[in-house]
Amino acid sequence: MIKVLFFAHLKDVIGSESVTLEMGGENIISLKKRISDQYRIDSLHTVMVAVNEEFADDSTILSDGDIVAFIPPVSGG
Amino acid sequence: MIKVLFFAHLKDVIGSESVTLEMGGENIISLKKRISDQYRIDSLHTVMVAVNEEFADDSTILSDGDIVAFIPPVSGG
Amino acid sequence: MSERYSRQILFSGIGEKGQHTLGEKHVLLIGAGALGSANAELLVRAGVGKLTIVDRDYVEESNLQRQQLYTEKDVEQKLPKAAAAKKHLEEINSDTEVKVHVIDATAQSLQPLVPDVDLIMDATDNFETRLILNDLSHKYNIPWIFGACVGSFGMSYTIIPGKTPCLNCLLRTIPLQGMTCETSGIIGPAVQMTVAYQSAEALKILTENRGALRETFVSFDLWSGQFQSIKTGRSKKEDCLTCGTAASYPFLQPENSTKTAVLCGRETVQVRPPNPVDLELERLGRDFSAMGYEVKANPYLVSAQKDAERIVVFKDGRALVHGTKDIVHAKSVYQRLMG
Amino acid sequence: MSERYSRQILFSGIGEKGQHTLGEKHVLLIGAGALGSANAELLVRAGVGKLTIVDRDYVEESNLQRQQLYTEKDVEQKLPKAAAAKKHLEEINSDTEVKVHVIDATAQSLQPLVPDVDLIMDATDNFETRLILNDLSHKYNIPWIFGACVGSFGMSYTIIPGKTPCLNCLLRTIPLQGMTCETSGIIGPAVQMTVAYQSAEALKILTENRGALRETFVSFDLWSGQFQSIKTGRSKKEDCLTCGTAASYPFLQPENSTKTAVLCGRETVQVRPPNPVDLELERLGRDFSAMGYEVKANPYLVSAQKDAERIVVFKDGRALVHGTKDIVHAKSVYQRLMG
Repeated sequence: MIKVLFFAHLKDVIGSESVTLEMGGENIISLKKRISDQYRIDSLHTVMVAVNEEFADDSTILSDGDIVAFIPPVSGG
Repeated sequence: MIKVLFFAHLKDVIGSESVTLEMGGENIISLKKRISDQYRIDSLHTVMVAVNEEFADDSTILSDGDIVAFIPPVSGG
Repeated sequence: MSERYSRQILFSGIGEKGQHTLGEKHVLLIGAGALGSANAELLVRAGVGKLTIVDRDYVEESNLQRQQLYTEKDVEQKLPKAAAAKKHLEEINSDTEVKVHVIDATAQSLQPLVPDVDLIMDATDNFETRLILNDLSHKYNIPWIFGACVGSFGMSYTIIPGKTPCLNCLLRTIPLQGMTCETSGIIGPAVQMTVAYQSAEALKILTENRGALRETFVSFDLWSGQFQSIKTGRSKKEDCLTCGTAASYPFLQPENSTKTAVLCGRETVQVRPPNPVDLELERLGRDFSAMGYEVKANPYLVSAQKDAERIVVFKDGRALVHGTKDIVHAKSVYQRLMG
Repeated sequence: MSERYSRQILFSGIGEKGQHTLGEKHVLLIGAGALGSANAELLVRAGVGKLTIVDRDYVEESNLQRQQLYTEKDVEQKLPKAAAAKKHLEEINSDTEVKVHVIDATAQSLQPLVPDVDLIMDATDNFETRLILNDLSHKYNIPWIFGACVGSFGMSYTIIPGKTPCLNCLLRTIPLQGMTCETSGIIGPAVQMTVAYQSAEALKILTENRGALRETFVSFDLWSGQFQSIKTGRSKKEDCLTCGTAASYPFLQPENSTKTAVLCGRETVQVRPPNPVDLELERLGRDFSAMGYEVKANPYLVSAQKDAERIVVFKDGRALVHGTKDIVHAKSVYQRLMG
């Protein structure tokens, strides 16, 4: 099981602050694809991704128990 | 092993943000006594104590792996 | 209204309805120092309907480093903080009604102000007053938001009567003197962060979004990077004299507010008259001048200085005797000058 | 000096020495909106030696809900934000030298300002400009502090050339249009918290306490209570064109700043003249009046309105064409009026 946290407007798009997924051995790209397909959103390629509070690449492999945060860069100031 | 975090001026009095102690099965009162004796401070009775980010009583029993925070109430505003 | 608040109405947690609700709310803010001035500015910009501010002090040079709203001119004019805040807040948003009281916050002086309000914001600098706010909050069933900061450290907690543990439940023993900005200093970012925590919860309460409230006690240190968000659920005490089943509101008892002189700052003693008075400040100023004092006055206070002796007398008869921490000496200065 | 900054000198992280160091530093602040005005106020109250502010905009009613410093009078007078900020900052602390530039922040316009400063503070509202700051920071070896906020959400990160990964390393692809306050709204507490994070790190850099820097990328949501403090160490890319071994500073290349018209707001297009100019605003105002426009002017800009058409022209020839998102239409309005 991995937990995925959604920040800023992603939270509204998904309709929840977090989801829990049965997953393991796959990478961030696969996770993004699953989320994109399931919630029909296509803007995940600009999102920053942290795994256990450390920035991760698309190729980072996920393990059971990981907490993944999807953080969209916002531009307001 | 438990980890003790010191906030505000306690950090300066102790000389460190945190210490790690070999301990288990004892309560907060015992922990306060150990810290008071070792660092010669006597103001720990007004300090708020959280164990694993939940407020705790003097009688709360500590277990291996607990993270204890000592937070002195500050009055400035 | 819609243009001024358009960016706040666009925020999904508030919307048109939340903005309208906020415009009908009344907040009582106790203290107009660092936390007080910044919380006041934030709430007034956001469009709260009415704000009542209580503060006993006047603007001094050492306040400017961290207290929003105030300017060098306010220092020169020795304006009471509450009066200076009102002036600046009205320049920022003429929609909000701002009412100020240049008085000491005591159980007696605050009690009449509380029943009318929707929220009490803590911006005091001592636990004696905070425990009075805590009692008043529970007696009148009005939420209050605790905030305190010192150095690079701060803390905040939102207290909802009948729901959360109260401040009296959380404190082991009453800290007679916590760390203050006068002894340990303070940096602006610690003020800003405490205000961000306090005002976010205030907006939730004032726009009737209580489901979004934080529920934890937060404390942080911006210099060391420490942070704790602490659950409080288990701390509620059934026998608490403020929020328990047999509440007696101990901090509202008259014996707790009869001290006529208290140390309020490193080198300042406040002396109160035994009974409320309403001074003619102009005459007082002339008397002080005749006694050889250098006098400065505005509609709220008279400041008099001779050699090392400096005293500031307010319209309600209170005086701040500067340059001493000796309460007996301060009382004698007061009696000599005020008769 | 000692009385004004006494509470900051008492803070053990700063002291007399830190205060003196801070008083000799020069900060370049890009943007004078919500993050800009609050960061400016904080740094000026803290006693920074010199502050240079760059902003292209003027104060509008919808800014007052969250942008510190500005008043209703500034809106009436349509003062440029940078000029209004300077006026208020000088009332707060006459010790700090405040210099302002009412210009568009481009690679070309910022380059001459950067070599003199000790720190660049980001208070912009778009990633195009932030990537220019990121390049300038690395080219001149000057730290910069990223900050952004929208809704109840905010983020901040401190970039030290030669040490931390840069913004270009962290972004997967360049977000052409992140969420802005114009589309998703913003609440004051989210601004305050972003400013608290930015300004705490700024004080550490400016008082030469780099060992205390936070090092993580923070992001938070004050409404939902979410928080992340993210380690960035592994994100540094050797082949990064900004901070890598073969840096070419791609965002400083001239082809990236030649657009003459850009959408800058929900319903506002900015049009730039092809070459820099220095307009005689008084004459321009008279011309607009003669053409039947209602004209309002101050030393920095001329605002002209006729029916639904509203245009604001600055001394440097830039114009904001309001009420349209059509770039071609805005250009034609500009050409018709400005020749």
